Amino acid sequence: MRMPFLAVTVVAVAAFLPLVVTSSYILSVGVTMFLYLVAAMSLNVIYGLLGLLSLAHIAFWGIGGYFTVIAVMDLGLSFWVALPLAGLFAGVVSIAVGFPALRLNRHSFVVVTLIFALLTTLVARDWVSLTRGPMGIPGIPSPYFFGHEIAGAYSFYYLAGAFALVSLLLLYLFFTSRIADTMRAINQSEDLARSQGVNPTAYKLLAFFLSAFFTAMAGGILAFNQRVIDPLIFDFFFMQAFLIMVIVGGRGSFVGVLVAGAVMSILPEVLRFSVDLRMVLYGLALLAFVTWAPNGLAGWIRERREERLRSELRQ
Amino acid sequence: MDYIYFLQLTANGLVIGLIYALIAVGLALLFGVLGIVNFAHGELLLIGAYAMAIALPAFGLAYIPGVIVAVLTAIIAGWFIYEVFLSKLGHGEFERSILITMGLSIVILNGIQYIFTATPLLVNTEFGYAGVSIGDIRVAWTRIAAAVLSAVTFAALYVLLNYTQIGRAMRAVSQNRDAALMVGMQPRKIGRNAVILAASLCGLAGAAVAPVQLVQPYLGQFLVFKAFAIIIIGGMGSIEGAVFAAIALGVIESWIGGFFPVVWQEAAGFIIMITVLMLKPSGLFSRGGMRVG
Amino acid sequence: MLEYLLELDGLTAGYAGKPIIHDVSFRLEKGTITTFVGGNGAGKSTLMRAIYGSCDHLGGGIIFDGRQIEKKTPWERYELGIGFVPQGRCNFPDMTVAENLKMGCYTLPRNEHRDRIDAMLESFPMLARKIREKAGNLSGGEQQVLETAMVLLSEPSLLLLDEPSLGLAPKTQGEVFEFVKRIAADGVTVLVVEQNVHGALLISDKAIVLEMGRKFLEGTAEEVRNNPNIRHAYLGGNLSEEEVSE
Amino acid sequence: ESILIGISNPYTGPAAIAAEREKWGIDLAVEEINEAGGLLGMQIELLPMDNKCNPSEAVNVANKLVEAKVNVIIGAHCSSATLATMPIIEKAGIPMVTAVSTSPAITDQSGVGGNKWEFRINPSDAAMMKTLAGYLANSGKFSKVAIIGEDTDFGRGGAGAFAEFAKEAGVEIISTDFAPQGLPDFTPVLTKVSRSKPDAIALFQLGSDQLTMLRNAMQLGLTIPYTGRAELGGQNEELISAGGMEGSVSAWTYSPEIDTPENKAFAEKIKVKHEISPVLQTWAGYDSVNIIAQAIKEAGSAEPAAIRDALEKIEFTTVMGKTISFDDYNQAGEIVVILGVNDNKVDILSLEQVAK
Amino acid sequence: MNSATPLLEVEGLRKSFAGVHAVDNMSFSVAHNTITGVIGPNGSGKSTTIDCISGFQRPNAGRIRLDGRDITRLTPQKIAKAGLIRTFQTVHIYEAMTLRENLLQAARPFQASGWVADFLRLPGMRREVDAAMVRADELVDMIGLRKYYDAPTRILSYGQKKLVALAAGLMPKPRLLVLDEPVAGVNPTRIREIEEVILNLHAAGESFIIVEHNVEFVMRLCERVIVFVGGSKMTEGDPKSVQQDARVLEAYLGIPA
Ligand SMILES: Nc1ncnc2c1ncn2[C@@H]1O[C@H](COP(=O)(O)OP(=O)(O)OP(=O)(O)O)[C@@H](O)[C@H]1O
Ligand SMILES: Nc1ncnc2c1ncn2[C@@H]1O[C@H](COP(=O)(O)OP(=O)(O)OP(=O)(O)O)[C@@H](O)[C@H]1O
Ligand SMILES: [Mg+2]
Ligand SMILES: [Mg+2]
Repeated sequence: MRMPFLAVTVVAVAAFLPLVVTSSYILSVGVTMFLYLVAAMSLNVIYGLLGLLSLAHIAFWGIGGYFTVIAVMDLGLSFWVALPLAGLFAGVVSIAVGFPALRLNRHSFVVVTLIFALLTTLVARDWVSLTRGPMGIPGIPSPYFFGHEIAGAYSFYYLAGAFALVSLLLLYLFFTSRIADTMRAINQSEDLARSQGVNPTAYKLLAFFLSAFFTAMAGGILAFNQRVIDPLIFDFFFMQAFLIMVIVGGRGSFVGVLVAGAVMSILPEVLRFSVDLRMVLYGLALLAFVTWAPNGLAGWIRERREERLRSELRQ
Repeated sequence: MDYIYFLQLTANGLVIGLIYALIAVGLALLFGVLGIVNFAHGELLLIGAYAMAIALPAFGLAYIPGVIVAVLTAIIAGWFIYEVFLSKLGHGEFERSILITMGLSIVILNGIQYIFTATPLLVNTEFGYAGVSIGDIRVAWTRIAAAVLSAVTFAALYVLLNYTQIGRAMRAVSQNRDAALMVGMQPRKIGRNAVILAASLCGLAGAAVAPVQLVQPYLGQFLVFKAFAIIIIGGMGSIEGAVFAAIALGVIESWIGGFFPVVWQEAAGFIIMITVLMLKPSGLFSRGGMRVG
Repeated sequence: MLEYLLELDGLTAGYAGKPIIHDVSFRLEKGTITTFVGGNGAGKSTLMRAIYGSCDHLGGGIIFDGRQIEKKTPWERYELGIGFVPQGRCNFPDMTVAENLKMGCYTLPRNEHRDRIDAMLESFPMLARKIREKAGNLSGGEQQVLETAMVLLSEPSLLLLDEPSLGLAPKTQGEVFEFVKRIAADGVTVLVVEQNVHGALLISDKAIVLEMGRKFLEGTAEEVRNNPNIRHAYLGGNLSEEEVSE
Repeated sequence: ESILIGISNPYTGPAAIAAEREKWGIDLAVEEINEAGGLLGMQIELLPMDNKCNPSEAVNVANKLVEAKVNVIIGAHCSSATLATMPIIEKAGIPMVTAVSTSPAITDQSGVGGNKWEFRINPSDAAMMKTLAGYLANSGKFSKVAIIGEDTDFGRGGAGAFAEFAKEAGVEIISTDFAPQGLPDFTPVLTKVSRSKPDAIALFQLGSDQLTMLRNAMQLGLTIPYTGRAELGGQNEELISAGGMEGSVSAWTYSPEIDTPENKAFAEKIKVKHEISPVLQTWAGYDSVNIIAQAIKEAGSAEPAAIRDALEKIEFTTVMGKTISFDDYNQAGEIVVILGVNDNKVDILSLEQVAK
Repeated sequence: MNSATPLLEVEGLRKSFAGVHAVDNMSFSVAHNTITGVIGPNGSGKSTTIDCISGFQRPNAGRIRLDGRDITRLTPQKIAKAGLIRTFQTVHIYEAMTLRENLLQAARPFQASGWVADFLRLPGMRREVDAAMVRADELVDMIGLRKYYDAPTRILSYGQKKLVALAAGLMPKPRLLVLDEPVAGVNPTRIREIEEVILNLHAAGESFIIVEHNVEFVMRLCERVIVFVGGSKMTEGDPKSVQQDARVLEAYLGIPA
C-alpha cells in the first residue's frame, strides 16, 4: 500500500524539520498546526461522524487550557499529570452537558452548545478569583521532561508533534473502526439504528467525550506554549477555524480533514494576510465549499467515484 | 422597595425586550419558514445599521426615511445572499445552512471592519437625546421609536404568516420542497421572498438599534447570540414564542442589572434558556413531535 | 379537437446528466387511462418525473396539448394542467389536513377553495375524519390518499399517478380507482404506475411495459395482461385466472 | 536598509478607536522624520499588528514582531497586553516604548523591577488617580462618587487606585460596578447607580464602551458629572457639546489645548488630516516615535540594545513642552492634566507634576 | 424455551393521541415459530401497534410480553436486542452507505464484540464480520440487487429501497420479525421470491408478524390472520375463515355483504 509509506514519510519529514529549519516562527506555525489538527479531527468525531454540530467544542478547548494552567499553577500538579486530567475533566463536563443537550432536536442542540460555550467564556471572564478574568494568567511555567525544560518553539514543536502523532493515530484507528461506522449509521437514520438494537445515546456520549478529551489536551498545550491564558482562548475564531477544516476536508473523512487542516493552518501564515483579510479568506473558503462542494475534498473525490460506478452499472 | 426605580427598570427592559424581539422574530421566521439557523443575522442587522448611519448624515435624512434606506439595503443584501447561496440548499440541510450563514457572517463582519474600520459611528436623529418623562420615569424618543417599530412589525408579520396564502406557502416550502412542486408552487421564488422578508426585519432591527447604541462591527454578534437563546426559549420557529421570550428576557435582564452585578445580567438569558430546556426540551411554544413510522 | 393530449418523442432523461430513460416514445389519447408496468428500478418513476419536469431532460421531445413543454419548469407544466403525485411521502407533515388541501388549491382563485375542498372530502371521507390532524401523523394509507387529493383539487387535464395504491387497503384502493375511472370518463387523461398491476390493468385502457429504461411493449390492457412473458416477468407468474380477477 | 518599528496595538475590539487615533500620531511623526531625511540615513518603516487588547494575542503579536526582527516596539496599548508582552521582549532583547497603558504593575516590573527593556512615558493610574484625588479634595467638588469600570486590568486597576486615594482625600465611594467589555446596553447599571444619587460617576472604560455608557446615560436623562478616566474631548466631543458631561472633572495625560508652539502645530496638523483634534493616544503615538528617534540619533545606531541604552539616559522634551527622563523603574510619565467641562466646553483645570 | 408461553403477548394495549384512540383495548398473542398476518383498513392502528410493541411509542395502557418477559416500557434498542426487530412502513435505510454496509450494519448490534474488540480489531470481531458477510451474500441475491452491492443505496428506486430495508430486517435472524408493509411497491414476481425466502426462514425456526395490504401475499404465507378495525381486533383466525367473514369483506375489502 502507498498510504502507510506516505504517512511514515510525512512523519519522518516533520520529525527532522527542526534540524534544518531554525526559524522559531516556522516552528511555532508547526506547533499551532499540530494542535489545530487534533482539535479539528476531534470535532470531526462528533460533527463528521454523528452530524451533531457541537459548538461546545470551543468550550472544551478553553476548559482544557484553563484546567491545565490552574492545575499546574494553583494545585502544583506536574504538567504531565495535569494534561490528561484536563482531558478527563473536559470529558466529564462533556457528558454532563451532553445528557440534557442530546435530548434536544439537532437544531436546538446547535444553539444550546453555542450557549454553553458562551457561558464558559463568561465563567472564565468573571470568576476572577479563579481565572483572573480578562487580565488572564501570565507567567505560565515551562514543563520539564526528564529535567529538560520545554520552552520555546523548538521543544514545543516536539511536544505538540508527539501529542498530535499519538492522538491522530488513536483517532485514525477510531475512524476506521466499526464504532465509527455505527455512528455514521446513527447520523443517517437514528430510528432505523434504534430499531436494529443500537443505543444512539451511548454513541453520542462517546463521541462527545472523545472530542472533548482530545481538544482539551490540545488547548492545554496551547496555553503552555503561549505562556499566558485569558478568555480569548474561547474566541469563536478557533471554532470557525476548526469547522472550516472539517468542512473543507470533508465531514467524516480522516485523511481529508488531515490534509485540509494542515493546509488551512499553514496557508494564511505563508500568505501573511492581515487579520481582517485572513478571516475574510476563511469565510470565503467556507462559503465556497459549503455552497459548491458541501462534502469537502473527500466528498468531491467520492462523488467522482460514485459517478463512475453508476455509469458502469448502466452498461 | 422603591417602586419608581422598579418601574424605570421595567420600562428600560420593555424597550430593550422589544428590540430583542425584532431581532429574534427575523431569526424565528427564517427557521420556521426555511429551516435555516441564520448565523449571519447579526451581520444583516449590521448592514442595516451602517446604511442608516451613513445615509442619515450623507443625505440629511430624517428618522423614517433613514429606516427605509436601512430596510432597502438589507433587502438587497438578503436577495443577493439568497440567489447566490441559500437557493442551493436542499430540504433539511440544516447544518449546511448554518455553515453558509456562518461564512457570510465572517465575510460581512470582517469586510465591514476592513472598509469602515472599528471606529464606531454615532447615529443622531432628529430626536436627539430627548425623551418622555412620566413622573420620574423617562424613556428616550429613539427608544420609543424602536419599540413602536417593532410592535407594528409583529402585528404585520402575524397577519402575513397566519392569514395570507404567501405566509402559508412559505411554511409549506420549508416542510417539503417536493410537495411544494407537486401543488404548483415555485419554491425558489417563495424561498427568496422569505429571505427578503427576514432581511428586511434585520434592516429594521439595525435601524432601530443604530440610534440607541453605537454602530460598530461587533454590534450584531452580541445581540444575535441573545436572540438565539430567545428563539430556543420560545420554541424554535415560533414567532409568538420569540416575541414573548424576548420581552420577558429584556425585562428580567433589566431587573437583574438593577439589583445584582452586571455579570448576572449577561448570563441571565443563557441560564433561563438552559432551565427552560431542562423542563421542556422543545421550548415553551413549540409544536408537538412527529411520528416515526 | 386534438386527438392526443400527450406525445413523447424519443425522450431521454435521467439524473445528474446520466440517462436512465432511453428514447421512449408513445402517445396518449384524451380521457384514457394508461398503466406503466415494469420491475423495480425499470425507470417508471423517472419517466413520470421527466414528464413533470422534476428530473434532468437529456433529449427528445414532450408535446402536451399541442405544445412543446420539455424546456418548461414543473410549475409551468402545472399551470398548463399536468398534475403529478410522486411515489412515497409527499405532503406538508407539519400542517393539518385542511391546510394541506388548501395548499393543493394554491394556484386557484380564492373563492373556489371551499367548494372544491368540500367536494373532495365527500369523495374521500377518511380525510374528512382527520381534517384537523397534522398530515405527518396520519397513517401511511391516509397520507397517500391525501396526496392524491391535493393534486386532484386543481383538476389537471393530465394526471400522473406514481403508485397511487401504495399502502392502501383494498377498500380504499377501490375507492381511489373508482374516482380515477370517473374523472377519466369526464375527459381527464391518466397515466398510472402500479406494482399492484392486476388492479391497475382492470381500470386501464392501455399498458406500456418498461424495461431497463426502454419501452419494451405497448398494447391494450387486455393484451398485456394475457401475454405469458409479461405475466411471468412482472405479474407474479403462474396465477390462476380466478386469483387475477379477485 | 531601514529602521523597523513594530507596533502591537488593539486595532480591533473595544479599544480599536483609541488604537486608530494612536496610529495617527505614529504616522505623523514617522512622516515628519522620513521627509526630513530619516534617521542615520535610513527611513523608518512600521510593522503594525493587532493584539485585540488581549494578553494571549499580544504574545502572538510579540513573537511575530521578534521574528520580523524589528528594532524597537511601540505598544501594547492595553495594560494586560503590555504585561504579557514584557517577558518576550526581555528574552528577545528588544526595547519597547509604552505611552498608553496605565497599570501600576508595569512600573513594578520595569527597570530595577526586573525588565530592563520596557520604558513608559505616561503616568500610571496610581500616579494619575493620586493627583486627581488630590485635586478633587482641594477643590471640594465631589464628595460621593460611584465607580463604574470595565472588567479588565485597566478598569480594575484604575478603580482600585481611585478608591484608595479618594478615601485618603476624604471622598466617599458609594458603589463599584465592573461591566464586561462590549456590553451593548448599560441602562440597567446606570439606573441602579443613579438611584443612589452620587455627585459624580468615576468611569474606567475604554473607547466604545465609554461612548455607549455615556450615550445610554443621556438617553436616560442623567445629569451626573463624570470623573476618573472619563475622556473629556476626543471621541466624546459631540456628547460634551450636547451637554452630556457638564461639570465633569477627570485626569488625563494630554490635551490639545496646552499652549506650546509644538503642541499647537501638532494639533493643527492632526486636525487638518483627520478633522479631529489629537487625543492622548495620538500624543502617545507621536511622542513615542519621537523619543525613539532621539534615542537612535544619540546612540548613533539602530541596534535594539543601543536604543535601549540610549533611552535609559535620554532627556526628551515632549510636545507639551516638558522635559522628561526615565527613573530607576524606566518611568517618565510626569505630567497629569486635569480637565473639566464647563458650559459644554473642555477646560484645562490644572497641569500637575506627578508626585514621585 | 417454554412453548406454552406465547412468543409475543399483547394485552389491553391502548394508545391515544389528543383524545383520539388510535389503538384501543388491543389483545392478541403470537405463538412460537409462526407467521402471523395483520390486515385492516387504513388508519386502523396497525402501524401504531407496531410502534408500541417495538418501543417507539409509549402505550397509554396495556402490557406487552416477549417470550414471557415484560417489554412494555423498554427502549426500542433494548427490545430489538431482546429479539424483536421491526421494519418501517416508509423507507428507512442508510442512504449514504452501500448496500453491503447497510446489511452488515444491521447485524452489528447482535454480535458479541464490543467497542474494545472493534477498536483493537480482535480476531473474534473479524470472524463475526465474515459470518455476516456470508448471510448478506444470500440476502442480496434474494432481493436481486447484487449489481448494486457496492453502490450507495441513495441511488436506488423506491421498490429497491424497500427491498433493502426488508433484507436488513432479515440480517440478524431475530426471534420475531415484525414487517410493516414489506412488499408495498415491490413487483409481484419479486414478491413470489420473497415468499419463498420467508418460508425457508420460517422452516428454520423464525417467527414473523406481517402487516400487508397485499391480501394474496398474506393469505399464502400466514397461518393465522388478525384483522384490525378502528384500533381494536375485530377477528382472528386461519386465512380461509377470515377471508369468508362477512364483516371483514365489508370493512376491509369493501365488498358489501
Ligand atoms: N402521532 C400521532 N398523532 C395523532 N394521530 C396519530 C398519530 N399516529 C397515528 N395517529 C392516528 O392513528 C390512526 C392509526 O394509525 P396507524 O398508522 O396505526 O394506521 P395503520 O393501520 O398503520 O394504517 P395504514 O394501513 O394506512 O398504514 C390513524 O388514524 C392516525 O391518524
Ligand atoms: N436520484 C437518483 N439518482 C440517480 N439514480 C437514480 C435516482 N433515482 C433513481 N435512480 C436510478 O434510476 C433507476 C430507475 O429508477 P426509478 O425510480 O425510475 O425506478 P422505478 O421503475 O420507479 O422502480 P420502483 O418500482 O421500485 O419504484 C434505478 O435503477 C435507480 O438506481
Ligand atoms: Mg418508482
Ligand atoms: Mg401503517
